[in-house]
Amino acid sequence: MATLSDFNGYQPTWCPGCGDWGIGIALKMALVQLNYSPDNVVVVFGIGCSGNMNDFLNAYAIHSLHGRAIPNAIGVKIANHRLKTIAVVGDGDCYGEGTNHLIHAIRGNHDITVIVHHNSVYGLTTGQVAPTAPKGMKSKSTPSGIIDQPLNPLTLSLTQGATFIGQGFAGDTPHLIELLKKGLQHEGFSLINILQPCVTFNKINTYQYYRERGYRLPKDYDPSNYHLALKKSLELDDGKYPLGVIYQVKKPTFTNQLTQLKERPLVENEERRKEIFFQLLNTFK
Amino acid sequence: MATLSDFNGYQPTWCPGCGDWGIGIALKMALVQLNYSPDNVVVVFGIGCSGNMNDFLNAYAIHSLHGRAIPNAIGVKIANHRLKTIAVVGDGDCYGEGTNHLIHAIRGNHDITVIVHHNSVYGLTTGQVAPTAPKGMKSKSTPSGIIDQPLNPLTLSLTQGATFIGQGFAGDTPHLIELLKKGLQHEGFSLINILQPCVTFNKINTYQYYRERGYRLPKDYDPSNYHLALKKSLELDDGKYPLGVIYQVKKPTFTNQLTQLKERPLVENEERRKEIFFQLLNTFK
Amino acid sequence: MMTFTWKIGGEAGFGINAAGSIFSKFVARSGYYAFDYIEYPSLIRGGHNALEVVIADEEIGTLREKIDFLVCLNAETYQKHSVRLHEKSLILYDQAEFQPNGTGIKITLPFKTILSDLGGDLVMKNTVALGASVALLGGEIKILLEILKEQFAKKGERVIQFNQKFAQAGYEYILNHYPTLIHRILTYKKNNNKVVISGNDAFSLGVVLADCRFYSAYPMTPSSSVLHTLASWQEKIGMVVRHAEDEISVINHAIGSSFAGVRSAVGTSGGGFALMVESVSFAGIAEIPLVIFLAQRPGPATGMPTWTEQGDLLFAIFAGHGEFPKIVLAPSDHLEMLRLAAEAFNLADIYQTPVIVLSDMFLSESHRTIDEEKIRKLAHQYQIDRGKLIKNLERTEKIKPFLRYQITEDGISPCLLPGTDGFFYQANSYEHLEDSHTTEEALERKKQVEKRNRKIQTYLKNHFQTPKVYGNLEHASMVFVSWGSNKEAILAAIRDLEEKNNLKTALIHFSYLYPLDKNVLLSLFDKNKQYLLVENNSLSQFGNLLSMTLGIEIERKILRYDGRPITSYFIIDELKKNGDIK
Amino acid sequence: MMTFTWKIGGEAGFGINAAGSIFSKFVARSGYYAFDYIEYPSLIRGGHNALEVVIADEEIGTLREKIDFLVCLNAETYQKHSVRLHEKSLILYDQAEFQPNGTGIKITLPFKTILSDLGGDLVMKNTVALGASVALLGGEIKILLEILKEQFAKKGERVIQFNQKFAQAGYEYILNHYPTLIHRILTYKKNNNKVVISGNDAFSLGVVLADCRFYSAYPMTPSSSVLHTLASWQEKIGMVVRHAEDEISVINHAIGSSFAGVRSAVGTSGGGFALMVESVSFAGIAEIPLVIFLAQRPGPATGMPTWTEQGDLLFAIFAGHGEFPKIVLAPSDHLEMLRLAAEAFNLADIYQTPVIVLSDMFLSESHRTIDEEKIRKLAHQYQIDRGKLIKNLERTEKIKPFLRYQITEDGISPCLLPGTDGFFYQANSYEHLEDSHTTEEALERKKQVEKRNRKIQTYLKNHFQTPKVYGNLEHASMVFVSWGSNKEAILAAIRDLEEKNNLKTALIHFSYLYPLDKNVLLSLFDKNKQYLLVENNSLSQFGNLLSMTLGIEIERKILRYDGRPITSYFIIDELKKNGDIK
Ligand SMILES: Cc1ncc(C[n+]2csc(CCOP(=O)(O)OP(=O)(O)O)c2C)c(N)n1
Ligand SMILES: Cc1ncc(C[n+]2csc(CCOP(=O)(O)OP(=O)(O)O)c2C)c(N)n1
Ligand code: SF4
Ligand code: SF4
Ligand SMILES: [Mg+2]
Ligand SMILES: [Mg+2]
Repeated sequence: MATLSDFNGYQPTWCPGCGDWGIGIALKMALVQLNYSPDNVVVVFGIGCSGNMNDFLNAYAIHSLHGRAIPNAIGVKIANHRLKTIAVVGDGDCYGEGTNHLIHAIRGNHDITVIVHHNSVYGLTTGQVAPTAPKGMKSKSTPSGIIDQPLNPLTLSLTQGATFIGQGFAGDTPHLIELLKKGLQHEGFSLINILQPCVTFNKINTYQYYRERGYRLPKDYDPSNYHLALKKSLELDDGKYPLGVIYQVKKPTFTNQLTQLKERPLVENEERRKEIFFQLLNTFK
Repeated sequence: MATLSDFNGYQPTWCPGCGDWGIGIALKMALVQLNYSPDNVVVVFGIGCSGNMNDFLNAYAIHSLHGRAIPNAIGVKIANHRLKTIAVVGDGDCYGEGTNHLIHAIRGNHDITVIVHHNSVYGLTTGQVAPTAPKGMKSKSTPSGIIDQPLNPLTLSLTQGATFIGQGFAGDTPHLIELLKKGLQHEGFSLINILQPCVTFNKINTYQYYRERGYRLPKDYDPSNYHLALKKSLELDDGKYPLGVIYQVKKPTFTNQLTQLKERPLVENEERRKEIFFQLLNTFK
Repeated sequence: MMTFTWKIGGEAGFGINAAGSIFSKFVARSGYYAFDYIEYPSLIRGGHNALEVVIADEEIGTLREKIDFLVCLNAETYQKHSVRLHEKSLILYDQAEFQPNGTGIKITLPFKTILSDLGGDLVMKNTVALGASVALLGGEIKILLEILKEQFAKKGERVIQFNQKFAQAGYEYILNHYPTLIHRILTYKKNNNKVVISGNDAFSLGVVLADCRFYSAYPMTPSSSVLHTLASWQEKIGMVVRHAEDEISVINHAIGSSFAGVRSAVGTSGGGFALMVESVSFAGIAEIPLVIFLAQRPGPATGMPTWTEQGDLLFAIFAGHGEFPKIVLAPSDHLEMLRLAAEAFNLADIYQTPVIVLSDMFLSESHRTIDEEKIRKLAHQYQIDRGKLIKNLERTEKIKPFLRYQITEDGISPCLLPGTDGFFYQANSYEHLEDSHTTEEALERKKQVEKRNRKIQTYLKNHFQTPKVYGNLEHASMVFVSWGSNKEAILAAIRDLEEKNNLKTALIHFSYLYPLDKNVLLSLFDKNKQYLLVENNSLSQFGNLLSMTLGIEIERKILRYDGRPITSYFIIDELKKNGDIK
Repeated sequence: MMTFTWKIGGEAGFGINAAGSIFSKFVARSGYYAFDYIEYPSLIRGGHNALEVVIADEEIGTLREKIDFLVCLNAETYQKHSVRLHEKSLILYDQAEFQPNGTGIKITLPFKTILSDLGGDLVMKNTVALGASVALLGGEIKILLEILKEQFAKKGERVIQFNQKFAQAGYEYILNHYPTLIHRILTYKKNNNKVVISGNDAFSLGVVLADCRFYSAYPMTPSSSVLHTLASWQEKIGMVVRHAEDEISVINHAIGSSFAGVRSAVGTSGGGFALMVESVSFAGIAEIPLVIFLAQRPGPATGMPTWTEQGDLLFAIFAGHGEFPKIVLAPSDHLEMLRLAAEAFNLADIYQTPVIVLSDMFLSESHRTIDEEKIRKLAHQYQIDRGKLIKNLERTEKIKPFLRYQITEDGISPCLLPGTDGFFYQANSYEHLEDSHTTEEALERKKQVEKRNRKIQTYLKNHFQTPKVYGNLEHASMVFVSWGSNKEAILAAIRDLEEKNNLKTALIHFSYLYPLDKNVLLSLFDKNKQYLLVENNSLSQFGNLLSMTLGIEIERKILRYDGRPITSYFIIDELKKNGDIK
């Protein structure tokens, strides 16, 4: 049984008050409470302030390239589907550079949990707008305000078939821990979009902003109701932020549909190599 | 006034009976009927059987890389927003290699028309599955049937803010010509998803298949009704294919929101270069 | 050596490729050796497809100048290829379609009528032509019928018989109408075990031999058939084959699965490889083993998808930002493709870095008959070497970081299998300390750069293979220098030059292209010989690599960059043009 | 030449960068020259930031070994940089935080108490330190207050006065407590017009001078400030600046706008450039003008984002699959960056191909004081040359194809502005005929390859610039050979070696890196001299390029690859280690 300190790497270098602190702690707590330990979980980090968690959380890990954490995570899962596999990414990372990989990972229902730091800016490159930035938001790369309207990650993932969509708030860690645990326990693709105030560069989407507009989904909310989930996801477009498991449905995971992996993980497949080689060679006669 | 023959390039090399023939003719007819001619329209072609229209349709054109037609088209429009700019792409091209560019082009409401040959296969590379292939479809790269479920281009573009979404059928060219004209006349981003049977490699989505499941939207259909459009778009997931303008709403185009382009296209901007240069140099004193 | 070139041409979509591979198999099962090469446009229908099969009584891996038997399924085939006919060449055609006007023995066969009589459609012309060819070359029809049975096995008995019927019809038509023209080219010889494989098949077999269990790719000519072949084998051999959404996803799938301990490879062509290079650099600093199959085609950009060129060499060698070691191999023929494909996985594991296996359309899509024994021997010799991969390690009570990037003398650090109890570490795309945490410290950075670079010396010492020398360097007046798939064409030119022009030449042929060991190679080039660079590109990229590494410049160059492969007769024409020979 | 190094250090997020640029401006407006360089971690908060400003009475572009005045906003600054202090160095610190234990003149200033007394928070320490520095160096406080006014103009009067108050407080504290330590370093001299610009600012000004009207980029250190600067100017200068969703979209935006006739550029670093290389090949075959600003940082992969290296040279030179011409420039200093940025747009238009302008973090983010007159002269000389771009052409009655890829003697075809009445053509990523339709024909392919390759000879004949030679090649016992941003450090080493070690050395410095003209360059290297390669990378990539092109190998190398820039004192240490000098 691992402890919190087992998971603690370097002291975080995030700005004081940044939402990343809350996400970092919540993820470690969730992992401890689910009996994971640094040696039986693989975390793939993107590049950004979010991705800098690579040095603060101990695990078998990949500190990937900007936007590429998801395909790395899929590759890990296919090679060893016994390992819990998580991607920790930024919104520029996952909804900008790597939007392609998010959508096609959803199509395959790959059994990975994607945790997105939704702060509407590129924090680490000093604050340019991210694809989730509200239209008109000013930043160093958009001094007159961004012309593009924001991408909606919830409707994007729901309509393309994600089997678990959750939204959390970095300022409400107890709720976030429970949400992360549900996502981590979900078999199949799980997206957890975490509203994360960037206190240094995003003066619009502050803790205050989210406290005024975020609300926990009611106890009786049925996350398996697609049309209700669609309604909830569309609220993001009007600046309303439902918190909790927005949608969840059970579908076979990618690796569960691979007959090759029935008995054991790919990495443990026993070798009948030469025998198979000569059989295949015969087909060229 | 250009004629059809002005637009005719090489004799097409598409397989006899391929839906591309219908799309090629319909596009030329639509351009002629809207008084365009090869010298005042820019068409950017992707790579695929679809993209091979580059040699069959005369226009100022770019035969782009696989998946990159949309950003090329945006660049053309920003440089000279007086030129009608069209992207002719395949579903592997636009919903696979280039999904990123589609989504972020939608966010900017760039005034380009994207015409997608939706044939659920990679035709030109001899028939592998495309991202729109129905789950379980067998192909050379998925002999036991594709595990991934198909992407839904209609809900994808609607939920991310496309201001014009139309769906046509290559087997119904009269209807397709009218649909293309509406898309071409739309100011802002227009997506026209054309159901295009690939007679050589796709034995599921045949003309017959689409005739049985496609239906023209009723005369009184209101394309400005978002929730109705969402309902219609979701029908794709159940193998029902509404034909016509599914959604249309008026929003300022990207180039219309650029004050720099108020008076004239970027390519015609008069040069106060040296004068401006010295003004800017002063700011470094 | 006896050689006989049979060539079949027609419109794309008329089964030229299928006919070619059936004929190649027929030649092998009749006890002979064959080499076949197809030229086809980037179209699904229309355009001209032509496939030639060189029959020989010894192993052959190159094309010959003359066509001995031209099968014309349309007039265009005759127009395009009659220039290579000689007076004794056989020309099979249908006079209802056109009348050949040049040299050669005209053999008209009423394809259309035969087909309509027996209720077959035009696309069956190739099967009739196969039957006729077997007859004209004195082959055994039952071998052809047997192959057709296997070919259409999946399509059921009715389709099998339907095809056999047309083969039989072609065969009998010749026996009845041209008994005097029967040649004794393919009279059955006891068939010692031979296989017919393409370069792509050889790579696929190498993947299996090396126990690679993850292959990801995005379709791109001429690499696609590896994806198709491995996809069809995956369940049987217990590997996973993944057609991902784009090439960046493809290589990052493989980086993830390789990190998790599974031997992994990706396949693509130049344009797809270009999308992968940021991640090649990632595998370089994170020190993750990766095999990349790069099947070249003429660029730049989309270029000429179905033709051949060696135009991506320097791009592949210097691919990826920043400095990190990589290994680039270029197999010279089908057998070496199989050997080096399997070897590449050992090198990738040993050096924990990307290994690029270069092919091109000519090697990838040509088929060669190889004695099965040679492949069995190679397979038995091959031993898997996973380098410093550790699968279990004694843990301490408290979980602790594993020194994934430990500074070592040979530059290679032990690598613990992720998931091993009691440890953790990260594969880091940032510069890092030995324990894999991120660093920006000057000394730590310097240590890691020097450690990664030491892998190059270790490779040159332990695994670099010097080029093979063919012919006698001392006596040769001219020495060809080349790499990859040009070898067989040059060896054929060497034989022809000796026989017809009494000119002694030799060949220095490279398959291990990068990094190169300067000291070992200099001695090869210090002879005051006339060296002649042969490359299938326009900028003599390997010549530039040699001058970069050895500081020597080879002035004389034979370069081809029109999308067609280097052949012995192309080389000989160039020597004639330059006055080296009459 | 008088030089005085002022260095300020503290935690990231405490305005070290802002203080540095204010101080640099102060030096320029006081009538002196400055060169500043910042070292900071890839963090927003925490970690150590340190910026040094070298003050001189002549133009200066390099760092000096000793620190004359160290401003410590925290104890870590003293620990990290005290090694470069000498006995007369001034050390400004707050004894409430730490007590410096080494050599130098300690000047304690109660930052904390001053700030709390006047109601300022800790992040204002840098403004107090600026005031104190102005006092200690005998500068005019009103110049500093004026700069602060402009700096916070957008933030309103209250913030301006707030900052001025703390500058004044620091200034007065020194006058009251350390009247005897006032130095006469920055006494006001009549300020002839000077500007303070970074390498990135110089590139941005070059973009404006060349009338480039489209710039697209994706944020990536150290290229991002060009995106920010041009974005802030776009409305004023009538250009469009586009932050696109990824680097592949960035370069394809620019290809589209350049095709439509607008001069276009993209900016990135090594990792982003790696994502662009498939499209670089596309611009190569479609012959579309494109300027690519590549600001290098230590790789591989994410590497060390905020440090400096010259590690992407060969990757950039051979970037892109297949063979096509490209031009690679590497400005040697801030003024040449402005000149070559503008020149790059002419070269891109003339040769209708990609032109890569190489920078690195050192050149991109350092600021240099330059006489405004030099820049005005350069701007007046610059003429826009759009090569063979045709804006109007007489049409015939019927619309007809324009021969976009016409075979020409110099390899460059006329290019009609798309939208021109009466014509059409396509920019084609496939191989193509002269009328731009796709082709797979052998002869047409050969003609187009040779046409594209002829551009290289035309460039070498008309626009290639030979390297600049500094010092006297004949008399020099040692000749440095280098490229890009190392120039000023080497020139400073040459001066020091002559003054202190009486050693005559010279420098051959390249800014036009690729392609290189062998014939012109060979004469430079045939002197039996001791040549010494100086590069900010570990594999001497330019050395390899020289041996590839000229077949000469430079044995002696001074290489730095720890993320820090080449400096004169690094070079001199290496010569000492090697026994060249005592
Ligand atoms: C290919 C590439 N392009 C650009 C960058 C530079 N870069 C580093 S972090 C970052 C954005 C970070 O934003 P986000 O993903 O939202 O993470 P955050 O910092 O906001 O947590 C960028 C663009 C990179 N590392 N790689
Ligand atoms: C980067 C890259 N990867 C792969 C290819 C090979 N390729 C050519 S066409 C094609 C797919 C075509 O499918 P689609 O876009 O659906 O067009 P269709 O042929 O079906 O009309 C592919 C993968 C390429 N040209 N470039
Ligand atoms: S810049 Fe923003 S996202 Fe990054 S650490 Fe600081 S507050 Fe957090
Ligand atoms: S392969 Fe399919 S999509 Fe391509 S031309 Fe033939 S029928 Fe049309
Ligand atoms: Mg972010
Ligand atoms: Mg398709």
